[in-house]
Parts: sequence; C-alpha cells; structure tokens
Amino acid sequence: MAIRVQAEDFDVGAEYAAFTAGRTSVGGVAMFVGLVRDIAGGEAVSAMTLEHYPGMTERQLEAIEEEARRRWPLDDVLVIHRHGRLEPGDRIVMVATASAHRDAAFESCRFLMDWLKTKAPFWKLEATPDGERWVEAKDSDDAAAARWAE
Amino acid sequence: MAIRVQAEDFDVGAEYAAFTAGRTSVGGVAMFVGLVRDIAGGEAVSAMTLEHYPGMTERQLEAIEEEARRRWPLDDVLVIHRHGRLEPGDRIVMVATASAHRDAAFESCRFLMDWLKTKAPFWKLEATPDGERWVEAKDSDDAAAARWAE
Amino acid sequence: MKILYFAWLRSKIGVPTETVDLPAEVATAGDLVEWLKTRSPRHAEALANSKVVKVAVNQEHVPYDHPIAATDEVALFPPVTGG
Amino acid sequence: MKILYFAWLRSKIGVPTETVDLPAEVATAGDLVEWLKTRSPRHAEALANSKVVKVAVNQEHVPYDHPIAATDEVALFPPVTGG
Repeated sequence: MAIRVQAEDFDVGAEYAAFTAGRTSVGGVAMFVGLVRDIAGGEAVSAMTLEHYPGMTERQLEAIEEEARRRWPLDDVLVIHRHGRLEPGDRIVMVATASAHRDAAFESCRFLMDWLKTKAPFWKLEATPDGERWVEAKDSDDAAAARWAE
Repeated sequence: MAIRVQAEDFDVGAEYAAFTAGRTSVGGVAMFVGLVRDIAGGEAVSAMTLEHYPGMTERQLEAIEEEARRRWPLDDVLVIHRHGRLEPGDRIVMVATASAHRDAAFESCRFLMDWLKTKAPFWKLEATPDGERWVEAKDSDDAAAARWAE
Repeated sequence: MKILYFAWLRSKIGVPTETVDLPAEVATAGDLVEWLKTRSPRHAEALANSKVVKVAVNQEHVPYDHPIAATDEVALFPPVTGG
Repeated sequence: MKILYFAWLRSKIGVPTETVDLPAEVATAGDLVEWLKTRSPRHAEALANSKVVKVAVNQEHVPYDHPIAATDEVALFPPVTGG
C-alpha cells in the first residue's frame, strides 16, 4: 500500500517495477496515468496549477484505498497525485492495482480514479490565453462515481 | 500503433515512456500487464509455455486493435504478447491505450484484454507437480468478451 | 473556530484562512455558510450559490446539516476537480 | 490441403501439420473435421468432441459451415487461452 501526494514528478517505469518486484501471485496489474492536456473546453492550456488541502487529501485517498480493498481481492494498491504547477504532457496522477484476477485489477483501478475525481480535495487552475480559470467539476465525473454506489 | 508478438521480455517503463513521449493531447493512459502466477486452479505452477499460431496471431491482434479504434477516440494503442517458456512473475502481455478521456482509455484497454483472451490464438501449457497440462478456456472469459458485443 | 478556504472560494474571499467567534445560534455547517455571508460583501458573493460550496469538518466531507463545534477544523471549497 | 494443429490437438494427433488430399464431398470446415476423424484412431480421439475443436481458414476464425477449398490454409485448435 502506498498513497503519495507530492509536488515532484514520478517515474512510471520505476513505480511499476517497485510495485511488482518479487511478486508471483499477481496475475494482472491495471494502471492509469493522468496527464495535463494542452487543450481543454476548446481552449489552449499553457499550464495548470493543482491546489489541494494538505491532510484531508491523504485522509481521503486512504479512505478510498480502504474501500477498494474491501470490494476487491487486491495484492497491492498505489496512488500518486501531484500538486503545484504543471505543464502540458506532465503527469498528474498514477493509480496501480494488482490482483490475481484481471477483472478485479481493472475495476478497482477505475473505481479509484472515479472516486479520486469526486472525493479527493484537489482543484485545477488552468492558464489560458484569456487568463486563469478554475476548472469546473463535471457532471460526468459525478455520474462515473455514482456507478460504484453500493 | 504497435502490435508485437515476441519471445523476449519487455520493459514496462520503457514502453510507457515511448508510448507517451512528446504527446500533449493525451489526458489518460490505461495499461494492463498480465503476469504468470505461481498457482492456478489450486495447484503450484513452476512454468508456463505459450504456444501461438504465427501469422494468425498478428492478424487477429491487428483486427482487435482496429475494432478498438473504431469504437473509442484513441491517440494510440500498444499490444505486446509473449510466447515461449515463462516462469512465475514473468510478464506475458501488456496493453496500453491513450486517449483525451479516461473512460475511453479504461474501456478500450479492458476491451482489448477481453478480446485477446478469446480471439488471439495463444494456448498456455502449465508445468505442475503432476506434470504438464493445457489450460482450459474459461467461461468467464467468454462472458467478458460477450459484454462488448454490439 | 478556524476556517479554511480553497480554490476560487479562497481567491474570492481573499484569504486562505480566518479565525471566527461563532455566535451560539450557528450549530450546523449550513448555519455557518449563511452566517459567513454576513461578514463582508466578498464573503456574500463567494458563498452566494450554496450548491457549489462544499464543507468539510475535521477533513471529512459533510452535509449542511452536520453539527459543528468551536474546536472543529472547518473547510469550505468548490466541488473537487483533481485526478 | 495443408492442415495445422495447435496445443493439445497437435500433441494428441502427434504432428504439427499434415498435407491431405480432400475427397470431393468435403466442402466445409465441419465436413473436414468429420473426415479427419477417419484418418487414424489418434485423429478420432483428438477430434471426438467438436465443441472444443475450433477451425481457422486462412488465419480467420470460421464456423463449421464455412466452405473450404484445396488452396486454403486450415488450422484446427482448442479454444484459445492467451492473455
């Protein structure tokens, strides 16, 4: 288990290698990496600043991870989320889940991303040619999270 | 686009890096890595040999990829599948999909894995303490592929 | 009580945090949002649409009818947009 | 016609490939499976349960009623188990 909230970049290959090192009971690893796009809502984005609520962020991510482990048989879970200033192409978030079975790995990885988008206290400020703007929450993210309601 | 069928191992980090290098329109990359487990059906597995049908394998994987690109807006797709003798913990398969949107990345990655399990001509021979045995196809894999029927 | 603001709530109100003395009648998260609106025109404008003002008490998301106490850490913020 | 066998069909029949001269009445993939059973007791045993004998013609999965021609590359194999 690992939850990390950090300003620094991360290395997907190194994280994957550490995540699976020495494991022989894992049948599948599902991963998702979220990146800064250079366009959003039809407008060019030159940079993005991620604000978060230190303390609450870690707390929420830990709760989300616990919930994922309750729902699926997981060998391990990794969540890394960055904050601070990022540019197009930069990595924002990485989620990895390992399980004996691929369905559990896929579903828990998507569950974590969906909940992270609606529960973890992060806010994105985009820099565009018209100035800075706070990204608005999407109904589609709420709908995605609602899929997992028990 | 890349489809590779090979005996050699692959480096997940290097593949991820090459897959995303220089891209600024990708919002999410979904990945799945399948690994050899040391236990299957309750029995210890000391090795696994993957037989395939050269020519048809590449053909089927290309058809599956084309179908995924038809269904989802994808920036890129990577499928690597190994054949030959593997041991517990060894990588078997890697699928990666890149899209502006995370749902498209997640769904197409899972679609590719489900179809690969039911269409690509690979067969697993497991070495167990009781000798070698061919892995039987799972109804659950057929059911998983059936989810995607249009 | 210490109150934290994030994202555009922070920039509209103009401070990341403030300490307030709550009147006795402010018993819930919803009461607090209403009461904060009376502190200044900036507060009133920032908190005008309660649909987009979320409240966390002691770092947990709470509904507006959640009780609050003077020793709680309370945060107000717009819907989250991470990931 | 060249026929390829894979996985346990290959090991049960004992050869990875064989070349056969088809009688005129063998017109479909299903006909071929039935006719191959008559070639030897090993063929008969390996092909006994047609539910687990899949056919590809020219590297495409086909149903048993698919027509076959002498120039086709035909492969017989069990349900696939890769990934």
